[in-house]
Amino acid sequence: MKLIVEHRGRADEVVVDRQGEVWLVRVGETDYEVDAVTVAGTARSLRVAGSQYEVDLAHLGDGRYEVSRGGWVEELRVQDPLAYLAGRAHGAVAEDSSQTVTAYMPGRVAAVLVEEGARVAAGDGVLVLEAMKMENEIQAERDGVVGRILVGLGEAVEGGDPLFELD
Amino acid sequence: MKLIVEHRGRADEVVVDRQGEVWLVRVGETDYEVDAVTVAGTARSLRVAGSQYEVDLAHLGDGRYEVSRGGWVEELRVQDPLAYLAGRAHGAVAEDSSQTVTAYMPGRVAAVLVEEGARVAAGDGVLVLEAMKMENEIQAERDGVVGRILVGLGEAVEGGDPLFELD
Amino acid sequence: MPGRERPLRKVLVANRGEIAVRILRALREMGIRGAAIYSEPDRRGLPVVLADEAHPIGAAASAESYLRAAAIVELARQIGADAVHPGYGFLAENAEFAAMCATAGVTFIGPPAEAMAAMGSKIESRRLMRAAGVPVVPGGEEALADLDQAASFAESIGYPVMLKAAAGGGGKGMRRVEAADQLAAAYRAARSEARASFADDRVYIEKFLVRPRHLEIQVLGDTQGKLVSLGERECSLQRRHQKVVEEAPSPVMTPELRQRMGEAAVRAAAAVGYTNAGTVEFMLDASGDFYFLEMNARLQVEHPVTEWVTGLDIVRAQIEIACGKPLGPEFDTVEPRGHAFEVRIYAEDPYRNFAPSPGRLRRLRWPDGPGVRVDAGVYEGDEVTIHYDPLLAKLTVWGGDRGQALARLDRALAELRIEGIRTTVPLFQALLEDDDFRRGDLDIEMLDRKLSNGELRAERPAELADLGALAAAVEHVERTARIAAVSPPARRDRWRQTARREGLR
Amino acid sequence: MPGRERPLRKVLVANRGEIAVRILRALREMGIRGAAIYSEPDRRGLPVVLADEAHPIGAAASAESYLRAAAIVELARQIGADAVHPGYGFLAENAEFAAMCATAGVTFIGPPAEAMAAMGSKIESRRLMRAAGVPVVPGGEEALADLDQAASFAESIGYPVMLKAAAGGGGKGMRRVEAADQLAAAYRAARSEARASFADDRVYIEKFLVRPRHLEIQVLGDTQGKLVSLGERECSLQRRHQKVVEEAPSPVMTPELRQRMGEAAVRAAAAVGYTNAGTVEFMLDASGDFYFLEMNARLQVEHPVTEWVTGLDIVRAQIEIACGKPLGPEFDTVEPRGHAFEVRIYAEDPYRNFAPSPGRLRRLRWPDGPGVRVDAGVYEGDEVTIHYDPLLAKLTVWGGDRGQALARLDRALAELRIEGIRTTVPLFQALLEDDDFRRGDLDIEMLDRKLSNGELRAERPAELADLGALAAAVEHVERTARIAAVSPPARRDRWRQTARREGLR
Repeated sequence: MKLIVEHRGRADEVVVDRQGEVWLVRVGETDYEVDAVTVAGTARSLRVAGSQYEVDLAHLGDGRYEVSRGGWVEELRVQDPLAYLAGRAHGAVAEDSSQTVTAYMPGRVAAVLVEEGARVAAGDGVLVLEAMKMENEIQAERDGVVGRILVGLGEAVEGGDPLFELD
Repeated sequence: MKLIVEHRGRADEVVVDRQGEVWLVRVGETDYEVDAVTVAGTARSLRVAGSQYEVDLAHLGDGRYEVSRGGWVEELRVQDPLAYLAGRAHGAVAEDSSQTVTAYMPGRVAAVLVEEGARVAAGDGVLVLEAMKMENEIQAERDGVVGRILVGLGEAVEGGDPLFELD
Repeated sequence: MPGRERPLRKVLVANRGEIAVRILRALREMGIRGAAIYSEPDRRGLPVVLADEAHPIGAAASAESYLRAAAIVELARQIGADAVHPGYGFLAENAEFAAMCATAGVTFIGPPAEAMAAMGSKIESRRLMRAAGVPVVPGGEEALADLDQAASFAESIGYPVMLKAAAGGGGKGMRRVEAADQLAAAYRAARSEARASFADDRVYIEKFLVRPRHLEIQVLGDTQGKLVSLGERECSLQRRHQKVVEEAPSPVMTPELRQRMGEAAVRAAAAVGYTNAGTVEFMLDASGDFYFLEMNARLQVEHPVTEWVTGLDIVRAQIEIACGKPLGPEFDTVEPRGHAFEVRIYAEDPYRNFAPSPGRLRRLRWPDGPGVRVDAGVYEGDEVTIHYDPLLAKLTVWGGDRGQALARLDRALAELRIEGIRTTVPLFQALLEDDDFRRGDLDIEMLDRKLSNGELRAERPAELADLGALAAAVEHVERTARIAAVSPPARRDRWRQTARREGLR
Repeated sequence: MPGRERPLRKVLVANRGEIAVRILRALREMGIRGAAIYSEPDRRGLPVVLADEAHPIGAAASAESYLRAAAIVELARQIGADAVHPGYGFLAENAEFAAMCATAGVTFIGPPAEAMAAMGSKIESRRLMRAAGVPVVPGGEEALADLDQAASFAESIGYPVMLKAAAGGGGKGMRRVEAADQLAAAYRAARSEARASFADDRVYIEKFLVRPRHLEIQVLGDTQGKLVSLGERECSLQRRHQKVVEEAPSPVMTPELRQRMGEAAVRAAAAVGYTNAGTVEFMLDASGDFYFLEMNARLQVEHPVTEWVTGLDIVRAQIEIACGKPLGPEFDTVEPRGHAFEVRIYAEDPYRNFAPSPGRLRRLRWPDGPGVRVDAGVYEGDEVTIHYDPLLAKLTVWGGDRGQALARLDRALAELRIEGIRTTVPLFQALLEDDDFRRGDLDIEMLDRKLSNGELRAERPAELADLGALAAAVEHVERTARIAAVSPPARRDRWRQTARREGLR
């Protein structure tokens, strides 16, 4: 089966072929023979050329995977080639200048630092979220104008909740 | 809800009633207020009058439960009163003089000690099962005649597999 | 009441997380019934699961649960607890709470309320320490009259010095002065900045410690008046004043310095009539001089490193002292054996500037085997909430010497698995690659300095570059096959035809 | 080749289970690549998961995998392993395997093949030990000429004695003789029984040890000729000659006896040119005399108790010795600190006469915190198969004295959870209630005696009698509600009506 795997900042063609107990996998130009088993839950043991790697593998939905190996975490996306091409074509068109900034963690809104319509530079603080006894400033990732602020002071938010618009 | 719980060699009427966050449970003549939550998997935390008990609870099917508390294991059966009464009536009729002895553990048949038709006394060895570098004699639980022997020398058996008949 | 031994039958643990677990373990070993308290989101927490008793104490917010001093004392009374152990944080250094316990006839497992109050005030404790002959950072809170006085004072304590605004705070009106010829300009600048910031131009002078180390001495005192030092811990590795890694003994410690510092710590504790466990914190400068910083009047997070090298059980000792038992002969000559490290595993994302990382612990495997100890407050499947301190667990290791302990820490971190949330583990892995850390060349600014320099970037393990791609691709194919296997045949066939037509297989 | 130090880059671990994990941990701490081998059912085993490399070695049966000496040596060569660590069991005391390694140029981490062979033979080793002045159970394999010779021999070694058939075995022709006046009758009876059983009426005489203790001395020897004792372990608690609980120091040990026994052990090892780690087993009788039993020419299961009290890392030492490194000064004066216990957690059902209990480990929680170490070969979700030794894990604890270590063992067992299979944990809980065990009043027959007497019945915890009923009843109601919630409404309504009609709710 031919797949496109986006990883480490690039997209590789990956060909996967089951041969009895092992997998023959080609990543770009390199061939691997992989013996992969589930240890328990999301833990996997991969043997590649005798070397053994214990990884944890979580499916985040939509072909996105989180692969971790004790501290180091990598996010990858696996798609079939057509879906990948369709996605890229769509992505090229959909480049939008407006952005809804979401919370990357749950917390409570401890402060709102700017007003709607304020012009901000990249790195300027917009909101402060408080969690685990610490305050964390949510900053504008780029220069722009703050659109609607979607949360109020003291409000509890979940990870992924929209916080404000940045135009 | 009224239930019959067979435990510790007796059958008790148990009345269970959910009251908000807690359960009101009457076992025989005794009333308990129980706060029960799932910790993770089969682990439960029960608070009864402030005291906390961590138990592990496995459902074995058919209303049978294994409750364990770090080493100590208890097997119980929970039934509604009608099913319990029906089961007792049936049980009284079904007392059969023939018994198929099953393996209480997996293993390999290391020896067959008697022949079919042999008369044995309670405690006599009939088969030897080998597992984990140890040999374990399967004995007749009562006096009787060995009927068919259902496994052969060297055969692998699973826990629960029939081994021989004892008439 | 010195001399009177009172056995305890039940102790209320007025805390949560790993330290509640630590205390419950000690209680069980001593045959004392341990009662936990829990806020609403903590009902399933590890302390509750391991406790003999567990009692609700309120809502999620600390102020509505773990900080409810009166409610906790009342609960202790109601359930017949003979004593309360406060752990650290929450009510541990609240002298009023200690006093409330005493009033209710419940033993507070900690120092006397008066000792706690005396050490709670920075100015008061510095005054007491000076009086007791414990070295305090030279300088004074009193304002300087003029430049001449500043010059002679600076000369007397030695450069570099720090000028500070008497009314100050937040770095305003502060000037570091390296040598005498910079003093005049700095004095003027500091005064003018102080005037602008606080409408008060008085400044005072203090010795400036160049890249000092943070060393602390663990002390224990019984109610018979015996006070002992259990030796030092080095806690220089701090991120924004929060300790991250600790070790014992300190890589720069000598028997002579240990003795002097231990004696100073015992003098400090004696000056306030201290009993039970406490920690005297010092700054050690490059010239080997040390200065009193503060005393923590409670059990310390990092007490396990001292337990490793001394073989003593500090929590057991606390409880025995609270029972009125005298410290035994094993506390008389405490010599460290081998070397221990602690790393604090926080639910913080080192890739995102240490932002909190709550969530469900999908997977958890603690390291084990020789010389490894984990004091955890969570279990696999547990939920880390946003309400409390992000400390998940303390990993401590012991080795025959510092090198073996470092190797063991490295091995333990390689064995450890925490999945579902992000933790500070990659920071420790990066530190183990850092030459200064490996050499024991530490100071209290080092970690912040290296983090802002980008020197401590957690690196991808040097191994198979395509490992992630291999794992994800194989997983994806298996998932796809699984899903296909449970789909109705018609749909599966159609999908297969499409795949064939488009040359994807 | 003494004196030459060869660093190791890769070591093949020729074992499975907890000891493979233990060795892999040591290798990782030393920066040496660890390669595991696995039989078919062990592919998902913990050693594989923790190893740097893993290689299949054959089918489930040991003879077709872990005992394939030639295949293992060939694999070591192929993967470029510099050395093989055999652990214990399997090929660990196979002198031929050690020789094959040497031939293939692969270092065998253990004693020289010749030392192993010499200690492998009971008769040969007893002869060597006598020659080296190591005390051996008095008596002889030579047949007695007549009753007079028997009487004088018995007199010389002292009563009680044991008469044994020279051709014997299985207890036939054996007679215990308490005093001289019983000798004549016993001699006749033993001869006649020996003749009937073996057609050979020769008998010999040996001193009978009354309820002896099993003590053993851990020794280490480097390739420069230095041999040291690391002190004793008490291993008297055995079930059918299988050790179950070990401790260090022995409750009856004195510094003087430790020195004498240690010297005897070092003499024993020196007599066969021993290097690397080994254990000399002794019987200690009530009068304080000890006798050589045998030498285990390998790493011992119970080595962690010695590691706890000495602070030394025996597996690291083994590997360093194999590298040609001399034993350092830390091995010169080894004094035990505190007290350690080990309990062996077997997959055996103590409620069913210790029958094997394989199966899936539905739940696993190891104890942790101060003074607790677990050397496990399994993880939660793992499958315990019928193919190998039932040892799941070793729980070892350390405390400042024997009492604290016992309390810690009690606490650790209370924290431990193993669900899905039965284990020997209830036996340890029963032992902790036994007065003889608590007092340290042990002998090698004690456990079998108490088990057959019914003295060590694992008791239901003294607590809420109805706990099981409460838990099961609540669970049943919740399950029923869950099932009802996912059933089609029609069916659910019908069920509810039935329930109402029959007055069940």
